[in-house]
Amino acid sequence: MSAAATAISLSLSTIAKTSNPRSPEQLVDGLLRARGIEASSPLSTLAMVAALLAIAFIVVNCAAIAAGIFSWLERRIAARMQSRVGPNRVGPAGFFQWIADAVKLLLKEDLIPEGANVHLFRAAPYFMMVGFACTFVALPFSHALIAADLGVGVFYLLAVTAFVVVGVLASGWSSNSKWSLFGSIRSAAQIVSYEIPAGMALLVPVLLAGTLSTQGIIRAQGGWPWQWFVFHDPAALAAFFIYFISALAEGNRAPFDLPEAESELVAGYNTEYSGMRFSYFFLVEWGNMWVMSALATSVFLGGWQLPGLDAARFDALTGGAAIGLEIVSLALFALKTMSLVFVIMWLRWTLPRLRVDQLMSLCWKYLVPVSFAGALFVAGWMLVVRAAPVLDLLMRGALTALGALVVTLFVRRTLSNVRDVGDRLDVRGNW
Amino acid sequence: MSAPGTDPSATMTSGKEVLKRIEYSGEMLVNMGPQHPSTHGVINFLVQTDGEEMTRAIPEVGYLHRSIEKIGERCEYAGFMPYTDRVDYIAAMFANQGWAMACERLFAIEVPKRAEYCRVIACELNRIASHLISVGTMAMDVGAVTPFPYALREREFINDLLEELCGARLTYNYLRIGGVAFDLPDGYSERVLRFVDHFEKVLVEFDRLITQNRIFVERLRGLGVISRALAIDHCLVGPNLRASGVDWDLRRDLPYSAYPDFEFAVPVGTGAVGKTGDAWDRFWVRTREMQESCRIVRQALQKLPEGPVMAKVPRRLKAPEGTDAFSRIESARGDMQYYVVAGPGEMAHRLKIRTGSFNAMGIIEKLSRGIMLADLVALIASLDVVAPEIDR
Amino acid sequence: MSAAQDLGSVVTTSTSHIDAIINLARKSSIFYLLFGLACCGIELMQTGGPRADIDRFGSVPRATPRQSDLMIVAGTLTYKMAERCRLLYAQMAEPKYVISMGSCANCGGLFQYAYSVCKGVDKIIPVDIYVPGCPPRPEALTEGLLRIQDKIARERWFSGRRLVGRASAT
Amino acid sequence: MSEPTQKSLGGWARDVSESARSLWEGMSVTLSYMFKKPITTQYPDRMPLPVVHTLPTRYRGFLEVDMDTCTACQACERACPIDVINIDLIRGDGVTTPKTAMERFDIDIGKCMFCGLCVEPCPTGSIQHTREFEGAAMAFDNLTLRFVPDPAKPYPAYKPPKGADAYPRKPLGEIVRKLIREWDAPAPAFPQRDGQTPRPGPAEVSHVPR
Repeated sequence: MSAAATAISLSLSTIAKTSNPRSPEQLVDGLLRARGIEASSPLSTLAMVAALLAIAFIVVNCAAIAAGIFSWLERRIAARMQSRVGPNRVGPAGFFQWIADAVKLLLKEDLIPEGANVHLFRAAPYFMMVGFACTFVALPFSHALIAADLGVGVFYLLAVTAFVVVGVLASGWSSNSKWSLFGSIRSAAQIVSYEIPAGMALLVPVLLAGTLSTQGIIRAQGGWPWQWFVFHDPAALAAFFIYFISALAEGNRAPFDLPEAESELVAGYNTEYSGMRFSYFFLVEWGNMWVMSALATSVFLGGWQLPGLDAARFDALTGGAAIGLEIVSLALFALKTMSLVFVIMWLRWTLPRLRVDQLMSLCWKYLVPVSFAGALFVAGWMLVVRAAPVLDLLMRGALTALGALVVTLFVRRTLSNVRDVGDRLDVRGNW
Repeated sequence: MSAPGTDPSATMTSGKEVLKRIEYSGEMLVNMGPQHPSTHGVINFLVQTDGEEMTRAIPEVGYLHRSIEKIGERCEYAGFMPYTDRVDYIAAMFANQGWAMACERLFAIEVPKRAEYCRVIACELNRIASHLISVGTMAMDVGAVTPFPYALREREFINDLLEELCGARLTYNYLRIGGVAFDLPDGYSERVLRFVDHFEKVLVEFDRLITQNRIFVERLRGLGVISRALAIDHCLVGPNLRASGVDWDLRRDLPYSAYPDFEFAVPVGTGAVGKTGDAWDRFWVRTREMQESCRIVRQALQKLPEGPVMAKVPRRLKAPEGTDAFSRIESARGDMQYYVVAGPGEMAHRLKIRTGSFNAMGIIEKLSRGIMLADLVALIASLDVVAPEIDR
Repeated sequence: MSAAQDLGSVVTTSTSHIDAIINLARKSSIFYLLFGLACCGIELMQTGGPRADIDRFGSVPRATPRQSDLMIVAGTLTYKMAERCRLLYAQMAEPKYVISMGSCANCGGLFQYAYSVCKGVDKIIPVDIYVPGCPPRPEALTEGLLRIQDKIARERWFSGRRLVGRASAT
Repeated sequence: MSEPTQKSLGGWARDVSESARSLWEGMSVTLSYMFKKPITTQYPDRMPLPVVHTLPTRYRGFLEVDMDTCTACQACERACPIDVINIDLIRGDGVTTPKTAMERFDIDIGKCMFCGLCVEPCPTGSIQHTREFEGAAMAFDNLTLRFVPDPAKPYPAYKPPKGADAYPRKPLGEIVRKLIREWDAPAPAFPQRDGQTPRPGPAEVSHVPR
């Protein structure tokens, strides 16, 4: 996230001057024009390439750092949920634990087992890294902060996410270990199957917004919860859960962590990896949490939309107000995404793992039919809403109220849990 | 088992032979263990698989053979007590008790009533600790990580209590031939009661977290079904036997120590979610047994008699050569039997320990046919095998 | 004091600072191999459990030797297992450390007269720290881990001088 | 393997609702622990009291011998099933030299199984379990506690007074703590090159309060 902050400060100065850059190209273009350099000159091409490289650097580092911080966060959260303390020795509350881990893993010996396919073994982590870093290109962070607002954003994201499976397969096969092979084959079956419900679930917001661009989908929503797509209609609500479950499965997170099931396959596809290459796998695993949560936030939870501020009015703002609200929208987006990341971690430390056949039956018998029915329902509902707009308002209101009710009941249940075993609420003790 | 010859795969037992056959069948042989996160100690499984589906898993034991029985023949009767701790380190108190009872029968020593009550309290606390490890690791093998730390946390409280009682956390060496080493310390019963009250609430929470969890139930129901007849054929004991619907508990049916004084139920598997004798039943029976243990501990603390905790025991224990004694107790892993033949001098001529895990290990090969690889770890965990109890 | 010597001391100091930072990172992230053999294995679990929580020092269990830095040999090592133990040690990536936990691993302990038990892990693989106890309390094992941390903190990466080992006091 | 079953729509819906219910229950349990105090005792430094003081009195830690009350009866040596205790006696003539003296009293704590069998036969309570347990060492030989530091200066055996039932004893744990600290001496500085003055090694990193 700190890299994201760097990115903001880089662009802030220019945002203030140029009006509404919608993409980095426009930003660079505007800068060059301001200095009187024509777009056709070789200098302009060079500047553009340099700018893209800089953006790529920022994106990759941002992804890596986010993944690192998540590794610390996950360990702390897991520890608290297990009534432990978790890493707390390196830095304040153990915050620099992830740096320590990274430095140590860099210094470890890089083992390549005998009989492994050396080139594939070496390349596999990079495959995963590429598939993972590419997703950051089309992920929005705030109103203006997006590396490239692609016209086919959602489609692109689905496509490059599946690239990870190439790395998993390559690592599992090249390791010359049966456990790795098991893990990689499981992963391939899982990711390929869950692409279908994930894609169908994402079709719902795409239908509602009428665009594939992630920024476009966010703009079609509003700041208030009832303006989000998740509360648009029951099918959209179901689509949100289906997407979330499918994303868990695609990111190999529990309860779908079969490819690296520690109790069954020793460490799954990365059994034979050590040192730096192993750290890549974990980087991808934790970074993927951000990717899936950010995508879910964008398309279902209103993204960076500020309550009470129309997207069009946001565009029109300039100067200090624009910068300030930009930061607020970034924070809001990060907050929503982080809560989803927390839910992912929380699920992991709660649920048992599914078996392979159950995983498949969940996908094909439950998620796929529901997601198809949902897409159809939404198409019909849109026609109904067009005829009677008041129904839309009623539905949104009812679903939002339902959501609020569920959350309240859940909090009450949790509080009674705390009381049940004779303990009291204490978040400050024993850090 | 089919007759030899009809099914060639039914007769092969050695790993070498399996390897030879796999060469031609195109199946895969996976070595699971001895260092594997879910083999519960050092056990090796030769897993013959066809992708995710297994053909069979052949256990190979002996990685923790420490020749305890042989040591027992080179050791004085009282000096063997610490070794029994290591026969079953998760439930060491039971192993102690079996040995103490065998020797008491050999030398015809009457144990004071208070000592028997102390034994019962210590044993039942230990049964809870042992079952906690069992259910915790089972949840972990199925993929739920959090129940295991919860189980370890409760175990820590029990460890504290037992440490206060006998001075060690795991290898208690608390029982002596003719009684127990120490009386209960001051204020002990209040602390135990406080723990038991707390633990019963935790058990309810544990049920909500894992026992009734949908994924957990789906993973375990109908897995590794041991029918009543099969369980008896394979000499299964303890919770594994009771989960198959056989109502047999030595504490009630062949009462020993102070158990006739207490009232408790014997939980029996009913097939609540699947078939009787499946893995979930075995899990469930263990959680219920923890509850019953809590009840027994409560009653024992209530009825605790006064008196000495150690009988008059001769300084040199010696029995006529050739006399033998036999003891049976209901350990956390079921029927544990000690058979001892007195030798010349102060040592046993022969010592035999019969433990439950060895037989449970024997049934794995049969149950593992046609299940999936992920189910194998759940199956092993549900049988609650402990490596030193198999190998001794 | 010549300029060359000055430069030398500057280089030494700065490299030792880098060493200190690197060692801080390395010692705060010791992944240990899940290698519970016998009774001590239970205490090893308890050490990772909520009460002792060795994760505070950044130590998490890994199931595969490739990714672990520390092998805690917890329990009786039989001859049948010794072969596997050596294999696992060979599979670990450098730098690697070994804790011998408990009497059985130290020297065979109470099973030293048994025909099937290896009389000490140090007969098979080099051991860095011996933790006494049968089994050691989780706190005792934690202390062993802290000793490993001490040892790592004294190692040199750049200065070219490595700690040979603590001289025996006897 | 469960064979594929045909599910009615009701069964299908029940599956979904059951899953939702177990999610609800399980997740509320784990979340409730998020907001409770962890039971961890932060062992070496961040706890109110050293662990040694929180252990029960019966705790069987390292063995300790108070040589001032040891009668050299060797009962503990005989009681030990695994020869952890080694006592070497020399017998004097009783006139110029004491009658019996011990020139060696070693307890191999790295081998000990902490069973307490040696404590029981001791006539004077000289050998006792302390509550000390921290003794990780880098060399196995260091794990031997030598209660007679110098074999050249043998320890005379204690003669208990007639009819006594209590014997003086040093505070439990004092001797063994001293011995452990001895084997725990700081590591030697890094090997120095010739002609250089020894540089002090890096500050002793020890988290263990002793």
